[in-house]
Amino acid sequence: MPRRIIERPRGIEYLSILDEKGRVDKKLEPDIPEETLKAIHRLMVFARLFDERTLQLQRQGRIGTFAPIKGQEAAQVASVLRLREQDWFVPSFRETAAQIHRGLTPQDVWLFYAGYREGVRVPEHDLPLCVPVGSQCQHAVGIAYASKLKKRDEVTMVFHGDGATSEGDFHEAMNFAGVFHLPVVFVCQNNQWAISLPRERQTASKTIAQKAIAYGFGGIQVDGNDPLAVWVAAGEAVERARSESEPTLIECVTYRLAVHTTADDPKRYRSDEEVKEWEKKDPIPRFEKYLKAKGVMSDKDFAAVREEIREELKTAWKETEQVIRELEATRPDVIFDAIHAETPPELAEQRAYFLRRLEREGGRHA
Amino acid sequence: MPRRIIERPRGIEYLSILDEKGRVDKKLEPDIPEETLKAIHRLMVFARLFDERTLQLQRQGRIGTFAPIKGQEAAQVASVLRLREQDWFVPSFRETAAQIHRGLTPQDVWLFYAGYREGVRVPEHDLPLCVPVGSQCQHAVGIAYASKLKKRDEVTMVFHGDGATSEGDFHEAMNFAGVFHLPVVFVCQNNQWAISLPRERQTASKTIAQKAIAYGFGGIQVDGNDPLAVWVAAGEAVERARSESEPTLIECVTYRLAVHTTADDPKRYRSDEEVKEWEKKDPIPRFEKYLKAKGVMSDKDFAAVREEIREELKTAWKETEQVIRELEATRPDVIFDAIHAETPPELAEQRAYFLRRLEREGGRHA
Amino acid sequence: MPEITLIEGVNLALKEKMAENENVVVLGQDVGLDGGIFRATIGLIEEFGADRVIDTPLAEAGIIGMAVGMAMNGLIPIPEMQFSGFSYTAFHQIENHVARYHWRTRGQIPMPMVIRMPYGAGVRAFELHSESREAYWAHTPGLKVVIPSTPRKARALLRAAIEHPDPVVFYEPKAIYRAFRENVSDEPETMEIGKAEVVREGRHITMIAYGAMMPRTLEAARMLADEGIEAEVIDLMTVSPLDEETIIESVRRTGRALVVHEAPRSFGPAAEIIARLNDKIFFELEAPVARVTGYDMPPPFFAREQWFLPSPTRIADEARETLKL
Amino acid sequence: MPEITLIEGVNLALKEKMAENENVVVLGQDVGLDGGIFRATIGLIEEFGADRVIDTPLAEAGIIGMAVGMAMNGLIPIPEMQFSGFSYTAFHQIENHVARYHWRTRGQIPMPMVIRMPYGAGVRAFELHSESREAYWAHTPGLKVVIPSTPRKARALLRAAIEHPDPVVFYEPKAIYRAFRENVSDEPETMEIGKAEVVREGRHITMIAYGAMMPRTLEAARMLADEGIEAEVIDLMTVSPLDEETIIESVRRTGRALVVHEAPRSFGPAAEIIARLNDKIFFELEAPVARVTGYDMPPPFFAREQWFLPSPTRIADEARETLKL
Ligand SMILES: Cc1ncc(C[n+]2csc(CCOP(=O)(O)OP(=O)(O)O)c2C)c(N)n1
Ligand SMILES: Cc1ncc(C[n+]2csc(CCOP(=O)(O)OP(=O)(O)O)c2C)c(N)n1
Ligand SMILES: [Mg+2]
Ligand SMILES: [Mg+2]
Repeated sequence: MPRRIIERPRGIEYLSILDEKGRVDKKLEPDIPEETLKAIHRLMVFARLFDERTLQLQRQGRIGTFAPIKGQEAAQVASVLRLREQDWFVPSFRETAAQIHRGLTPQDVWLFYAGYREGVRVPEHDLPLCVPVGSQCQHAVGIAYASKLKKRDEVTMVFHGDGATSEGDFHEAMNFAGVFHLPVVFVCQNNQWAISLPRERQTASKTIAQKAIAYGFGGIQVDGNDPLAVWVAAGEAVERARSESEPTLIECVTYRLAVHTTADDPKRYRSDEEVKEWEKKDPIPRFEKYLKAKGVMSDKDFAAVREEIREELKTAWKETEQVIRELEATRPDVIFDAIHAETPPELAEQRAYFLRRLEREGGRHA
Repeated sequence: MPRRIIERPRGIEYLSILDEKGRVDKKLEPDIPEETLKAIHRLMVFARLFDERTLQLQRQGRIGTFAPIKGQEAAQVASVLRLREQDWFVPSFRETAAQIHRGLTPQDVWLFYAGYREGVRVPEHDLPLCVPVGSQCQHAVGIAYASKLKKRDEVTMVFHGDGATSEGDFHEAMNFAGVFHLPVVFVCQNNQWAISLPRERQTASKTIAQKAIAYGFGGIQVDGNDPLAVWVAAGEAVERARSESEPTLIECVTYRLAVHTTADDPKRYRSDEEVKEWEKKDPIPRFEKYLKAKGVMSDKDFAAVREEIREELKTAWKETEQVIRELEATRPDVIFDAIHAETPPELAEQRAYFLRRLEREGGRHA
Repeated sequence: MPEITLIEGVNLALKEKMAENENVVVLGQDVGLDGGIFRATIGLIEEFGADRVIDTPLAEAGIIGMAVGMAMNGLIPIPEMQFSGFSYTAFHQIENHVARYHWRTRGQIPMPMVIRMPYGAGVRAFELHSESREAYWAHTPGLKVVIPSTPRKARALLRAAIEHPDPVVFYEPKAIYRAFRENVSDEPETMEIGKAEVVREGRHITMIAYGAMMPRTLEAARMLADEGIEAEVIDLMTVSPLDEETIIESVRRTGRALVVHEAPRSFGPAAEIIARLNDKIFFELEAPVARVTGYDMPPPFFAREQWFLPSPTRIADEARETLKL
Repeated sequence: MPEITLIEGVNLALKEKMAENENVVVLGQDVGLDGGIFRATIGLIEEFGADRVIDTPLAEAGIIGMAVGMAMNGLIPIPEMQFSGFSYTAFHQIENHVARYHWRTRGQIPMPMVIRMPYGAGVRAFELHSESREAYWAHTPGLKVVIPSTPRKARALLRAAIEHPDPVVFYEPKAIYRAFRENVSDEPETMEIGKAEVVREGRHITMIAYGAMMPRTLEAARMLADEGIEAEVIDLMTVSPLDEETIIESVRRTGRALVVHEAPRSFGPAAEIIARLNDKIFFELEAPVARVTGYDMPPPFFAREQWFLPSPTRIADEARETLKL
């Protein structure tokens, strides 16, 4: 009857396999096929170069506000690669690398950031990026519910930031996932910052992973800059979702090395030293050390990959410029397209009005 | 570097002192002054009789839909009694007993349930009951923030149900309380049901108390039908808030013995056996056994208390009927009163229109 | 088919569509075993199982957000908000996602969904159980707003809403859930979304209403008829998009109009109807369009709620005033 | 005082009021060290400390709910919603509590609070960063809605809003945050909530606008002036409650009116202004009131957002059309 412990939550595990210096814990090292190792590497490097190129384009005024992912490549690449095609991918707004893996092209992304709705192309079983922080988590839950109801072998992986965990939406989604035993994996990109708010002031819990305890399922914290640890944790979670229909929360401890978006000035709220410290933990050099040590790739290979990606991006931008010219030449009443499946009469009327004005103004105004 | 436990959340404690049979754990028994024991008893009995009387009134059509508290007396009485006058009390909608302790009269409550805004009387440092489930939790956080900012010695105690823990509002409030280290006590009245949804399907976590782990502060589960356990846990939590400005979540395990509201038919979703099982755990007979064994009160005293309360309620209803007659005689444009502090001109115009019509219709319509 | 109540019309449509299409699912608080607190979903869980008639935890945004994901993955979800006054907790999911997914993805991800919620005053309920804020949804691009006023229409419009490719907010007039019965056809009946109906013909004034205000407006029309005033009465049925054609055709004939709703007056639905008449047939109006609405306040606590709701007398009086001009 | 921008006007009012009244606190995402993502709160944390300039976790309902509690316990909170498009997450706290506490408690618990949020399109931002849904708040009884259009007004109206005893939604036109500068007085200036201003006199038509649409409307007036059309221009400043007096006085003189807003057209603010004119001076109107508004869609992705926003040319054209009738 008296004072006693009735529930001992499992301890929160931390997983790290490949450390900052490129040293690997042999006991934990996963057996990843060479081709996959190369795929992880290429996607991470692609993301980094794409980020750089996109920042340039933004600075040149070719595209609008952009959210770089620099530093978070491992956390999103090694996790999303664990999905099969039929699985569902639900991004937040900072998973460009994962989106590209799932089928977006640089052109799609650039068109989006250049302010065209045409940039929202949706590969099957993917969602487009989600602007309202955290609100995508519930969509993942609904998707997973439908998969389970229809007895389809589909896992849903949803990404969100550390900041997102403060939103009610995150909580409600986690709770639903637990209650309905859904095959969903929550991947938290804990990049230490939500714009100017540091992780410690986002929540008083020591880890984000332990939040899973509130919902009756498992959570794990991993070194998010270690592709091997992310790979292992995501693999386990996807497998648990697939075979036991149980959710998992994975906290990837990583860092946003760049600005929040190009509209942000991080100097206002964080120190250069902190950034420098985290640059040492950059996932790409670390992984390249590993690949070299393992004899999977050489410096020459790395250079070749970079060269190839640069070329690809060059061509892609040229093509994108062409598409943008075409879009700019499109009659602007496309803004009226596809708002509904069945267009309400007043909207049809508004479009007709728009077109009348457009004609009268010789296409310059409406 | 490898797989290791980085965080071992404290185990979730369960506290029970006075069991169903009225046996007390002497090691844990708190030293409560006799007067306070009597006060706890009187308030619990008052609540029970008030509940019964109010149900009658509802059945007779004198008042509208009403939410009884039967079975939950200990959980709210022994907790709210831990507050001092300057502390803040934030109820959900099923804390009539606590509200009465804080200064509401039966008349206030009846007027409220009879559909009069005049029934919302607000004792200082109290909030009125809150209809949208869970949304009051954030108000408690804001109140506590102000207390702390102004360095006032005030603790805020907020009540909510098991169902409320699923709302985003609960989560955001808990998180803010943790981040800002606020002197607030969350008292969950886990009465096993949220209308027709049982506790196990509200959330997959084994306890509600463990949800506190997600926010970096302490949670405890108590036998909510044991006034001694509630008293002790609430006392510790209030003290922690007061002296360390740290929040606590207390889960009171109790049971809603009656209907959700008078509009509800629990036969649709729960068994009579379950209710019978819980009737055995009724806090009032249990506490009376304790008081008798302790020599604090006798059967005669119990009967006298009941008689006194019945008289009080009889008088109170007579007075309330009189007030209702007066309210019914009030000019009905009182509905326009106090919507804003500064009445917008259109509303003043609407009131004038209303009065014109009222006059024309001889007060029968508007 | 026996005569049924409005709430039974809702229940019937749900049963029919769930039987017809296995992708239709119902979700919300207490919609399963309890059959919904108004019994709108009664009998569904027995017939279609707990996997398709889903009792959810207490979280409106969770319910709507989950429905969004379901719609993305092939289902046609029918989430219930227990009272319209509690739907605001899910406002962001509705505005940011339900209303926008078709638009955002240029139709790649459609959002078929019917969000059901009881609305309106007159049932002697607590605070926040009596709201009428259809204007919020009507002002939100991407949504359609449907409000039935009779048992037959409830059944036929809900069927149509479930078949409709766009998200529909289905606002149910709880004050008349059980107010009267109506015969419905044995065959499934569907009514077109976006169409209003002239439910009573007249030539002196057009009275426009919907939902729980319909019986009151019809009563006013009868009162006026006794005096020889022939009021035409339109039941909007769909509040957004408005059926301008039907409204304009009628007001063109009568030259006068009056709009009734229980929603607060300012920035309410009547304003839009007045604006449309102003846009389209200003010069054909013989008098200002009258509005008979709720006042600019939350519905009063229930002892006085009837003072707030437009009464037949008030509606008739305003019609008379308009006719004097 | 040097010439300042609109956002500096906001900042100035916050600084002044925080200095004048130690109960005023500012809270929201990034309002502290970062100074707000638009720099509206820059310098505040240095001057008033992190306890009164509060960086909160990322949770809009949490921010507004906390502000409700603060207001109950003697503070005057000024919560910021980072963009109006994200305020819906807090909709229930605003509708259910901020707007209703005074009413619910018959004034026993007043709710002094200013909810600041940038609104509107034209800054080449992502989706959901360009919304204009003042009608939601204007239709919500219990709230006041204030929208400044110049630096001086931003400062004077925000001061007034903070001093106002009722909750105010302070909608900031981010498209003109830095569009131009204006001289403001050294002395604290306050403008009355609920008052509109005739900012340009004219006798042919009354053009009514507010916020970011003011410069465009004034530009249209100048275009019309070149043709000899004298447009009177009213800056609403307060959208709810409407200053009927000023509007009606003007339209009575001109006989014609036009309303401009970027919010979606249907069920939007212009409809209410038309309804008021219909209610009050129908027989004095010489032509239907024109509305020049955003279309019934979310603001388009930014490459095409200018096609959505009412342009000076379009405003002027609609004025000309109205004058032809
Ligand atoms: C509901 C909502 N509130 C505010 C914003 C503005 N905003 C965009 S990103 C961001 C911070 C997100 O932090 P986090 O979740 O940690 O993701 P990160 O940016 O670090 O990837 C904020 C506040 C938003 N997009 N949605
Ligand atoms: C936001 C909101 N959603 C729905 C409701 C309707 N409702 C009233 S009480 C209740 C159940 C509450 O359950 P719980 O929190 O466990 O409290 P209890 O009724 O058991 O005291 C529901 C769904 C409401 N009042 N507010
Ligand atoms: Mg982050
Ligand atoms: Mg409960």
